Amino acid sequence: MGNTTVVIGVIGADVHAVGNRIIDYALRQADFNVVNLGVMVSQKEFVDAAIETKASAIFVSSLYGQGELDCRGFGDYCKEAGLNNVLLYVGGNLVIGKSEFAPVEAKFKAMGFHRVYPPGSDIAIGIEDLKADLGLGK
Amino acid sequence: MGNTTVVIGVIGADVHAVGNRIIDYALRQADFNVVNLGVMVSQKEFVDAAIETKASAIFVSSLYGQGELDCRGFGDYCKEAGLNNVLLYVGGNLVIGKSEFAPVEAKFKAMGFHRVYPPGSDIAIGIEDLKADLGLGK
Amino acid sequence: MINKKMPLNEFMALREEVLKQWVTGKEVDLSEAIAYQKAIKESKRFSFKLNQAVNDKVTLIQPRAGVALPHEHKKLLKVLQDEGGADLLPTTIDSYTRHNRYLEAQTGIDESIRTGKSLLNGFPAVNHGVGVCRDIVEYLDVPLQVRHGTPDARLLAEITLAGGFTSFEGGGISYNIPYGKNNSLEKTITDWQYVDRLVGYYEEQGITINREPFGPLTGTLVPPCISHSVAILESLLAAQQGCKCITVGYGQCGNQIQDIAAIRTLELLTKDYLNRFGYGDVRITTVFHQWMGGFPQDEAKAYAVIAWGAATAVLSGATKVIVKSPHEAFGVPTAEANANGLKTTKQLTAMLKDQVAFENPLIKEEMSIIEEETRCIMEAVLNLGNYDFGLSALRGFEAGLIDVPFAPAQCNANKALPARDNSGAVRFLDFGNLPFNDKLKDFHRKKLKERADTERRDVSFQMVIDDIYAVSKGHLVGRPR
Amino acid sequence: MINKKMPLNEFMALREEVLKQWVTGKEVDLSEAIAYQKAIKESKRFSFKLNQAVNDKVTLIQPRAGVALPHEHKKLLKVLQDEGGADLLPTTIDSYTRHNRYLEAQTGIDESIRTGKSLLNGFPAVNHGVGVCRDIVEYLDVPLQVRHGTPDARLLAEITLAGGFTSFEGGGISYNIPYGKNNSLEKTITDWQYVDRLVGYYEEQGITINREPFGPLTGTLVPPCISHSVAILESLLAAQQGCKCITVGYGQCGNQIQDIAAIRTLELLTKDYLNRFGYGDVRITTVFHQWMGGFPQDEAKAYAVIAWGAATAVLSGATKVIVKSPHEAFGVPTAEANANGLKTTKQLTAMLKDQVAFENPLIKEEMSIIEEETRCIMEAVLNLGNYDFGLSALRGFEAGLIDVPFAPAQCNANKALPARDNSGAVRFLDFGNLPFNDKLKDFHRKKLKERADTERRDVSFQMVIDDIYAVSKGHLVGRPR
Ligand code: B12
Ligand code: B12
Repeated sequence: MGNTTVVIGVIGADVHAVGNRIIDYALRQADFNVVNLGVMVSQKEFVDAAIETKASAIFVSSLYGQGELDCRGFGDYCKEAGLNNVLLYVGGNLVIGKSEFAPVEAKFKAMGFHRVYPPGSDIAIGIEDLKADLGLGK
Repeated sequence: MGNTTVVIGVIGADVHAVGNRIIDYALRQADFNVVNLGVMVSQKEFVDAAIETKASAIFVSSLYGQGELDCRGFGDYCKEAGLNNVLLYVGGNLVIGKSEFAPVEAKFKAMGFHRVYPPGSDIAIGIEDLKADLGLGK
Repeated sequence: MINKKMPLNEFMALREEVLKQWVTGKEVDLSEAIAYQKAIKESKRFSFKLNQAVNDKVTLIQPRAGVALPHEHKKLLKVLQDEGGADLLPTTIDSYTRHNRYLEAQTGIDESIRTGKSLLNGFPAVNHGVGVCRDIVEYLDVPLQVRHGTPDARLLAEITLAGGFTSFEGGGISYNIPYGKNNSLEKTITDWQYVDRLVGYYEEQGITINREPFGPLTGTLVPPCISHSVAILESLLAAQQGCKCITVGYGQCGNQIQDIAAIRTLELLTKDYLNRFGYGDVRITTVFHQWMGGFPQDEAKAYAVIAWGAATAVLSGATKVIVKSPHEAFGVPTAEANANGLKTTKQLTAMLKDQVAFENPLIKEEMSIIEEETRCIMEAVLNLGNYDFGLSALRGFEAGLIDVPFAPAQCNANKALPARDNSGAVRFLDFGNLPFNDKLKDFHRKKLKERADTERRDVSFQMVIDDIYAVSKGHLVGRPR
Repeated sequence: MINKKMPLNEFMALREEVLKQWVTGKEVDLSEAIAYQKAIKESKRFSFKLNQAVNDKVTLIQPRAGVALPHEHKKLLKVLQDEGGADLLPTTIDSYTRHNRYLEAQTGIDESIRTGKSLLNGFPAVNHGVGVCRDIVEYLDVPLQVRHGTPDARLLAEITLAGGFTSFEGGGISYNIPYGKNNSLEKTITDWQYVDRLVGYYEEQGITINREPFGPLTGTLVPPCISHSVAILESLLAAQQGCKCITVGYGQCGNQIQDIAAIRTLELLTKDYLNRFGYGDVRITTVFHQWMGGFPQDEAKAYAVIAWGAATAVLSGATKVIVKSPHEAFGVPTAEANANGLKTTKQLTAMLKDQVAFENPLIKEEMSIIEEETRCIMEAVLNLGNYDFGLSALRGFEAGLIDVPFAPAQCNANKALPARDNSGAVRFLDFGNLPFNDKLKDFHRKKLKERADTERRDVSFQMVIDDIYAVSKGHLVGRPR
């Protein structure tokens, strides 16, 4: 998988850096190329990086609760930029407050994300899903 | 109130002695005559003591959860024994498990109790009610 | 009461009688029961798990739980095991069974079936019998203990041990004084010698059954020296009948220094007395009971009390901790509430297990106080009873040399009165006839005077009342407000 | 950055600029604001309540809380005050405001009105302005503090202090390093000198505003010496601008010995450095933050973590404790969940307040370690900056002499790496450029080797990852499983 690139980052005005660091580490351990934009990443920065590095997937994190505002229109924006084949995953504490996950998932899928992860998800699961979606063997 | 007698005790196979001791103390402080039957008191013992001491009220405690079984028919039994004018109060942890109080109150009123108290009730309230029900001034 | 191991033939003769007390008694076949117990694997034996915990330096967690009907009871215990992460499971017995009122227990069972909810506050094991017990034990993955409060538990012991339980709580003193009104202490001690002899018999056959005197007694401001004395006496009585695996207990008082000192001295003193009388081969472990007095009604506050108990249990080095639930102030907890208490506790037993135990001059000081108090009581009591353990207990209670606060039993003197000192440790406000020396008495008086001065009031019964309510109202010391 | 109290005329000139940053700036009239603050009664002033707590030897409790809309925010705070029993109240600011993105904050407000739920993670005080702040402060009975994470908080401070808040959290370092990415440390320190100067100005007019550097930083395995160094530097910077009432903070690491030692040394060292530079008249209090890292999702387990934090806060003698909620792992708590965290905490602050603080050789030992580490850092940093506090901070971070683990800020070296030792205390696995002497380095290495040996694996980054997850998975030390 050394030639498969994943762009990762934490969207919006969000500065939660710990999960990002672990996702970076875990993807590299799983032999992916990682482009880590760090925290406080705008939609444009995600898209620009994905284009530039010919990424296969974008892992968006949002922890601080304002992800609903920050992620709006992300799918369309990616499409407009021609990123039709890039997988869009999002995870973290996506909305404000403790809430049922199903409606949250629906909301973010409607924004164009292919996979949506609930709070505190094990990143290993995201990586498994990625391999499956990309048709990469274990 | 020195000539008003209250019979108190803990009904059934119940051995919770602490509340009983405090009720005893509080009633005496409020200047009532107290006949304390202690713990593990049967319906018969309550009634016999009330007859013998010409009590104005019986304070039944039940803490251990089996009060529902122990108190059945208490009102009728008192009536049969001629204790028509004796006030019947019951308090403690009357049923098994944490539950809404209203149905519990209804259930024990149906058994003939005039007043029913929820878990951990301040005994001062019971004494105020007693004075009011007996028409005794503060 | 006897003052030696009960001879086998006498014991066997007595068994005939006991097994007749209720119809299910005839289900017990001792040699078949021994064979059944032998087949229970180690990981489901109390004694094994306790040893493991001692070696691993962890504190095991155990709930209380019991409902009227077998399938409900199984479901309940399963939740506590799987969701709650209980290391050890209980079967709490209902109050009718505790008073040998098997007929009323039967009504309770029938009514529970009829109404579809448990109308008993525990599991009526005698009525259900040996087969049902085994079914329950087999259904679960961790060891099970019988927890009750039964003055005469002979039949209950026969049935549940044949039923596969590997631990049995109680004792002739600790299941009399807090749990009954008119029971003769002589009779309850005698009846519990039977239970201990039964356990001793299993031991002779190579089956270790764990025995656990009930530590917290009335759960209400019981100073450590009182519960320690009872624990030591019951351990001696049990050891005399051949029990080899005993867990001594203590109910949290709330001041961490006193609580840690209590668990440490409990173990040291019990071992010391067992050694002295030639029972050095008995394995002693400890159990810490989370706060046994009145709980706050608010669940968030109840969680605080539970967590504080869990933390103190671990830091005291107790082998296991008995867990309360956030429903405590209201009633028998739902499976979920009970599991929640376990989860809170497990989070802390796990988080704190790597932390070095506190070494602290205050703990040392408190330990020497508790030790001196307990020795004062034990020596006076043993003297009075000519070193016959049962007789010593009997005469000791008669004379008020041991005196359990707020006990319902008429054989208890009920003269001693406890109250908290200024830092929340439980002291004596009235010594009754406790055989304390002047130095100890001065210590207690000084401690209570300190508090009285702080509160600008006299030392009085009002303090005791305030202390009884304090924890449920959000404090430890019941200050005037 | 300057290295003296900012001259009044310069400050006043700067204010003109700052107040123009958003339309609500023009609502601030400083002399009217002083008059308004003067009329606030003592019991609603932070400084007064903190003094009282020190005198009464109690630990005050304070939640975090903030929602987008004023009436909702009032309702929320009222619940926390009345139901939760909060002694001190916060107003947590939303993340757009923290980044001075007032336009986006406005969108958040509008959307929140439209959808009927708060879409912001805090209260956008700048957008709402002075009048709304006063309305909130007046509605409540206890003092209010602004809590945020704003690198440039000048306008926020102007508006909220004129709005009647009596305490302001943050600092040029502690609200940069964990809370931003590209902010120049020079700029944030300069901007916070403005905030401190504003507070100093109020002080000159007889109004004490409490200042609180943000202690926990990234909340993730931050060893005490790191957060202590930041707290001391920010206290010096604040004192230089005329602040007289400072609360230094620390985020619970989880090992009780280390946590108690941390709070004690934090107070001692801060006072010592303030004295040394002539600010002996500044009143220092302490704040203990309940576990700031990843929480368990299960609420019963979260309660355990909260309670353990509460207990440690009290036993450490902290002046106040910042409280988490059982919803922590999921999201901003409901008012009820937040109140529950408070109730759990209050039960323990009240139950433990009478207990004698632990005196313990292990605590002494840990204190001397923390003191030595902190002095190593502080002396190196002050030297490098020629005893100019701002410059020292700047150069210290540049050189990695102070290095905050897991910080997002590019001006942080991010070379030092923490991991827990065998008893759960947080140590360094990689020192980066921390100016530790060999003795200290040996100590840390020895401690981590002990753990590695126990776990039969090498000291490595995997340990760090395991430790990051540990508490949320029910442990303190992240052992291999
Ligand atoms: C201490 C205690 C014990 C001690 C009792 C020692 C003793 N002999 O007194 C011990 C450990 C021995 C014990 C044993 C048992 N207990 Co218990 N015990 C408690 C506990 C923790 C406190 C009780 C107490 O002393 N409170 C303090 C006093 C001052 O308050 P009080 O008793 O509520 O009384 C006051 C008021 O209720 C009111 N009041 C009471 N009666 C009346 C009547 C009137 C008319 C009025 C106006 C007011 C009034 O005034 C009193 C004075 O303020 C409670 C739970 C709790 N409350 O936190 C459980 C509790 C009562 N016990 C319970 C149970 C189930 C048992 C056992 C079956 C336990 C077991 N599982 O092993 C046995 C029962 C034995 C028996 N046969 O009775 C349950 C009852 C369950 C239910 N109702 O659903 C409780 C609620 C715990 C629980 N949540 O499971 N217990
Ligand atoms: C540590 C922490 C902080 C630190 C962050 C330090 C730093 N710069 O990194 C500090 C104290 C600075 C902080 C600040 C704030 N925080 Co904060 N913080 C936390 C906390 C306690 C832990 C986060 C963490 O590090 N977890 C450990 C890592 C390993 O896990 P993780 O981040 O969840 O990431 C993992 C998974 O989620 C998953 N994952 C994440 N993204 C993705 C994406 C994909 C595609 C996949 C597959 C998986 C995946 O994999 C990751 C690795 O395992 C959480 C609550 C919690 N979880 O217990 C709150 C929390 C995230 N914070 C919160 C808030 C509100 C804030 C503040 C606004 C706080 C405030 N009120 O002051 C500010 C925001 C500042 C900002 N502009 O962003 C809220 C968010 C609320 C919501 N969503 O409703 C939380 C949930 C707390 C709460 N309940 O209120 N915080």
